[in-house]
Amino acid sequence: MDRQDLLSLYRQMLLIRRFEEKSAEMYALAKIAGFLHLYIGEEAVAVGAIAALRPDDYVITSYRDHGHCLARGSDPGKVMAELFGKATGLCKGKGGSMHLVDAPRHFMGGYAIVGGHLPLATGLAFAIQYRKQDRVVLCFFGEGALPSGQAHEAFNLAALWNLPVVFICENNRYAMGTPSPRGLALFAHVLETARSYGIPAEQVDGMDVLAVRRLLQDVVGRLRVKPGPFFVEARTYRFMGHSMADPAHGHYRTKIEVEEERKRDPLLLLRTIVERHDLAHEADFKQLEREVGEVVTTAVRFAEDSPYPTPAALYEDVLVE
Amino acid sequence: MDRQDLLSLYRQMLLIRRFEEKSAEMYALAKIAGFLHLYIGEEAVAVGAIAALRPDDYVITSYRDHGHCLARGSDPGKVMAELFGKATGLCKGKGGSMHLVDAPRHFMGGYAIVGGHLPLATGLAFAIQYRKQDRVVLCFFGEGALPSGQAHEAFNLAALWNLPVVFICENNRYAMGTPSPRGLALFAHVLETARSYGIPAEQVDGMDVLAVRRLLQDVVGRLRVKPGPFFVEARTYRFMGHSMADPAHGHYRTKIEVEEERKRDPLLLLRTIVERHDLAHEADFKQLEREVGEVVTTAVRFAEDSPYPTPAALYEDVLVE
Amino acid sequence: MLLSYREALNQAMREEMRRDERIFLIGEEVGHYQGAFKVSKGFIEEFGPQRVLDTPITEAGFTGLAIGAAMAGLHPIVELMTLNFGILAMDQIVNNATKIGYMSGGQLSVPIVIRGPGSAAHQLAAQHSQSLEAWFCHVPGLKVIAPATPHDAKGLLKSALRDRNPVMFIEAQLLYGTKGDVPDGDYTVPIGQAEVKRTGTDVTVVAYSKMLLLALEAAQDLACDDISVEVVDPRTLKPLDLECLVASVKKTGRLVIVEEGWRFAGLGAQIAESVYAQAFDYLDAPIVRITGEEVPMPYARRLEDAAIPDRARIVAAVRKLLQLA
Amino acid sequence: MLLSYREALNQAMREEMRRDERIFLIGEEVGHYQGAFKVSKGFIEEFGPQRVLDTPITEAGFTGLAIGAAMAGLHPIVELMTLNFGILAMDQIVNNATKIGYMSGGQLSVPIVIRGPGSAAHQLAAQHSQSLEAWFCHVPGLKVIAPATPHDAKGLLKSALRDRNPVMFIEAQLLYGTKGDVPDGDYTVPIGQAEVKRTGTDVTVVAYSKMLLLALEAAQDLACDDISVEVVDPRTLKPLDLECLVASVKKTGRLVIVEEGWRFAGLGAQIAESVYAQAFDYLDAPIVRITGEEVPMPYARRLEDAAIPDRARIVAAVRKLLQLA
Ligand SMILES: Cc1ncc(C[n+]2csc(CCOP(=O)(O)OP(=O)(O)O)c2C)c(N)n1
Ligand SMILES: Cc1ncc(C[n+]2csc(CCOP(=O)(O)OP(=O)(O)O)c2C)c(N)n1
Ligand SMILES: [Mg+2]
Ligand SMILES: [Mg+2]
Repeated sequence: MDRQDLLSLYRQMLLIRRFEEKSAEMYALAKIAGFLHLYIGEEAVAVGAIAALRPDDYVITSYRDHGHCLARGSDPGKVMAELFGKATGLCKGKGGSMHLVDAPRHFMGGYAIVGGHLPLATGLAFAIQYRKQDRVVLCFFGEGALPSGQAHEAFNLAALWNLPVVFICENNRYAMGTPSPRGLALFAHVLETARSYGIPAEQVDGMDVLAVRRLLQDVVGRLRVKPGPFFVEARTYRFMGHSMADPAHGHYRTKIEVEEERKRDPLLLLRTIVERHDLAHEADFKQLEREVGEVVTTAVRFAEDSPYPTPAALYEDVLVE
Repeated sequence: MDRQDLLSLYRQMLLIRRFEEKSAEMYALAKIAGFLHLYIGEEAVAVGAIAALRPDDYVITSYRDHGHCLARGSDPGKVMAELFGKATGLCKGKGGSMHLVDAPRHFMGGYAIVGGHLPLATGLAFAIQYRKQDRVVLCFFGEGALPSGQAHEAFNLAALWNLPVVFICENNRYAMGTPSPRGLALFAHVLETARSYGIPAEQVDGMDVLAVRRLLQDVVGRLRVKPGPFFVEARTYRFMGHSMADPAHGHYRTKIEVEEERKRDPLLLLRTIVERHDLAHEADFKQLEREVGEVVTTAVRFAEDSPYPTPAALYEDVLVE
Repeated sequence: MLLSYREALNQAMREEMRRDERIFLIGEEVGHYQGAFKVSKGFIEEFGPQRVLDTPITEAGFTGLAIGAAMAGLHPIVELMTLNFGILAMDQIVNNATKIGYMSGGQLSVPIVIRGPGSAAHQLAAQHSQSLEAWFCHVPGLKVIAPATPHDAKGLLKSALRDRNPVMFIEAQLLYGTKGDVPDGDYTVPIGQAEVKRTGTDVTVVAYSKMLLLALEAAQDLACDDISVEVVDPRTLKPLDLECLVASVKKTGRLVIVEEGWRFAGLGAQIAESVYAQAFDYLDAPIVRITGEEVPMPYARRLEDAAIPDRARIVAAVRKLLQLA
Repeated sequence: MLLSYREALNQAMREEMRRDERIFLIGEEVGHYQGAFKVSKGFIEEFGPQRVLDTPITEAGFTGLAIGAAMAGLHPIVELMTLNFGILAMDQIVNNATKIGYMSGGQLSVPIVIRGPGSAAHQLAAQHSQSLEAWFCHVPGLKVIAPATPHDAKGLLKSALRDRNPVMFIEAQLLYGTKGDVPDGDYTVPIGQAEVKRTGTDVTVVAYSKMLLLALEAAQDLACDDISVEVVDPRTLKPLDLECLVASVKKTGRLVIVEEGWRFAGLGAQIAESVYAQAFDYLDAPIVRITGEEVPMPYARRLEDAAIPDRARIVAAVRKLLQLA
């Protein structure tokens, strides 16, 4: 147990948490619009998994993508500016919350068609194989994408061609207002989906950032040597509504359930471990809060102060010369 | 072992065989055009499975549909006329070989988009459930459809909602020129696909019409009482090319392999059983050949003598009034 | 009665489901969640889970299921959460729903209504902001409806639910909250009938769905300058009531077509071509099209606004067409 | 050199794959089977299974895979066995291939060529006989090419393979066997450039892909009656070389557009509308469109023939337009 290491993980999760809380505020102030899907509650999945990567590995995910993007190291200011629709945003304000991309970090984007990015992930992995590299792809998606045809076509191709892609199913038990038993025939046996393609699969506690990282380090290490797909079911929970349009708990789950799950807040869990091992204390966490708070404030200020895209930007990037 | 019963099954398979041999001839004479996919070698699957049905059950299949249509009792003359593109064809000459439909027999059609009819099958089953009937749906498709997204979406829906549909995978080991190991990640464990949805699944020797019927009688009987999906993998083999455009064995398989498989010709297997039990002999089979030959000749004559659709037919049936 | 567009749709479906047991509603979040945009509010309570089906995220699967059910004699309403997701069900819609009747020589039919919001809402970005009516209209065997008012929404949805053919019914997120007079009780608006929403003499503006509201506002603005605009809403995009459109153009001699979708091969091109073919000698000037810009929809508000036709662009185009600019 | 259209495509791909390691070919039966229509004959032997990939029947999956590979810097050629199956990959094509560049603010690009035969062959019936170019052309961010001759097929495919944008490359089963002169060695035909395939003065006929051959035959027939037809092949459907088309129409004053696809909201409507807008005052008569009939394609030969434009219909239309009928 390394103090620096644990605090760094904690800090990343905290950054996502505070960043998103702030973006919810900014949404309420109409600085941000469109669909805004918060990752709050699920931070340990992105942070734990991405911690296992090298910079040249690829990451791709769904519309609930702020967490992955920040965990990958993107500049919070540019991310916030993107949410604000500013010219200085990661994607010049054209992508917005659901379509963050940070190509230099090999963060290949958030995608808003459920299931639609899984084939893309196999393509990134194919490119790795084509070039005989030892990189890997992490592909995140919700359990709501599991029954989608595109997901299955991707699983089969990845298995058939031994493509180095880790499919990480963020099973937060709800797809919008649909609890998984209403969407997935075998909701309790998600791993069987992958196994029916011969893809090795494991479940992990998605609230435990260390467990997630441990599993991914192990998996990624193995895939670099012997490429092929892997499937991870990360059991997690979203503390907020599906998007800002959806109340925090909704009719499809109870307040009590949400409160119960909040007891397993990934930040709390890690902090407990750190404190149990006497590696850091109240004051250290206060300090982290201050630092992260500063980062978020700076990000908002950057976003606020940035210019909107010029009208000409509308026609740019449709085609490459 | 009932003589009449066995001979009736044999006769049905023989009808399909001779009908298709004749249609291949007619294709060579350019009486039939477009894509013509022969079912020769696989007769035991359709005949055995459909023998387990009541007249009010539904059948739906892919473009390789002559066998199923004839096994369902459609008039061979009307089927041949359809292949000829005549106005007296089952579908007035508009559907052709790949799109036979015989609504009064609840033969709901042949479909040419691989995987595309599996959702339709769940819909027929849904209608049964909606009306609280005890019918079932048989849905036939090739193993080439297994990786397709639409198939998976259908499996999940059928399992989730307990729809009374039997998915019958006609595993002839090739999808066009693609041997299944090149298309299916777990080609040797096709049943796992279904099981990953919690759909009970069994394999059957698709060359043995009695085994197919036995299984289907059992399954269909159970589904009438306790509705839900079932999956059957019928191991079979096509003796001809993928379609008339494809040579009988092709580069993707050897002549020797085809000859080897022909030893398990479903007609031969049933005949052997009948003769072993001393239920019929050379003369009886000759008699059957004559009868079936007559039926096919009559069908061709009917098709030949029938008129082509009138020009007005082009615009009919696009919309219902 | 003053109803919102959303309520009008809700009433249409509710009344038809009461009259016709064969009708059921299927889609993502249509039941327990009351519809992603609350169009089916109260349905699961009234009709139960057998007739109001929440589906997994499998547009091809459940649209195909509904088509199969229609082949067996039921009359499904498929709600696509947004029509963007209809892209995933195009094979089912085009290859099955619209063709089964024909391929079977009329033995089968597919009475089905596929409905949901098309076009952009606010800042939903490229994958969630498309107007695909040109695609749907291109396919034979499909009727395509895009009502702009609560009155038309209710009347046309009822007609669609009594039609025996596949119908694409295009709504709009930004219309759901708009209000309008809706007669009490049962009435229908016939499929295939345009309506002159405002009479005028100087120029005809054809617009549908959301764009109709803009066209009417623009006509209002122009009226202040004594420009008399006739606004025609086709309401049904296919079959198109060309007679009504052409009659208007013959009167005014000038036509502006407004559509939110992309310009190239957009529906407006077809409307224009048809009008040219039938009223060539009556046209005093080339037809003007106002369309969405040919870009994937950007997220940033200002860019999005610039990508979509607005009232000012319609006003300017009319003035220019009348050479008053 | 006299080559078939099929051979021309084969050469184009082969030469480009030799020059550019990033190019690979993926699709159903493209490798061991040598292509369903033998366009990739000899490829797996020359380039090996790493660059020539036989896929399972999962159009969305492998098209998406190719798009992902393009995002990572490769340059895939996706062969769709027929473009009908492209319907299953529309989400990948529209929502990913054409939008990723834009949504990422230009960080990513998707150099990919998606090719295969469109339109009807002989009696393949409704699900296998469609001309969907109007759909593809409607989508921003996609270039759409439909060459009619072996020369153009090779030159344009090479251009497509050097382009950094997604390109839909539309072939035709009935063209694969047709022959024509193809220069030896390397050459390209620029994307976005129409060509006057036959000069004339009385009427312009615009036609592409298979329809071009019919138009040229019809022009030949008409020449016997001293009717001088100018035949223009846009070759690239998007971006459309409107300048070339308009120049021809300004010369002849009359335009006939031939397309095999369905009439309503077909590409011809857009071509017509554009020409009307730019050459209104030069047109001596309304533009005439010859299109496929608005029906799912029937199987029966006579019905199919009646559903597709033919030489006689073009001849008749031209004569009627010139009021010689
Ligand atoms: C193909 C498609 N259908 C429907 C939607 C609308 N939609 C957006 S998110 C969502 C739920 C997804 O749930 P899940 O995959 O579990 O991810 P989570 O939101 O829980 O992270 C739905 C139905 C969509 N974006 N794409
Ligand atoms: C979606 C789609 N892609 C490709 C094709 C072309 N195609 C027709 S049949 C076939 C092979 C199907 O094999 P299988 O499902 O095993 O059935 P079989 O022909 O062996 O009976 C292919 C690739 C198609 N019809 N539909
Ligand atoms: Mg979820
Ligand atoms: Mg097969």
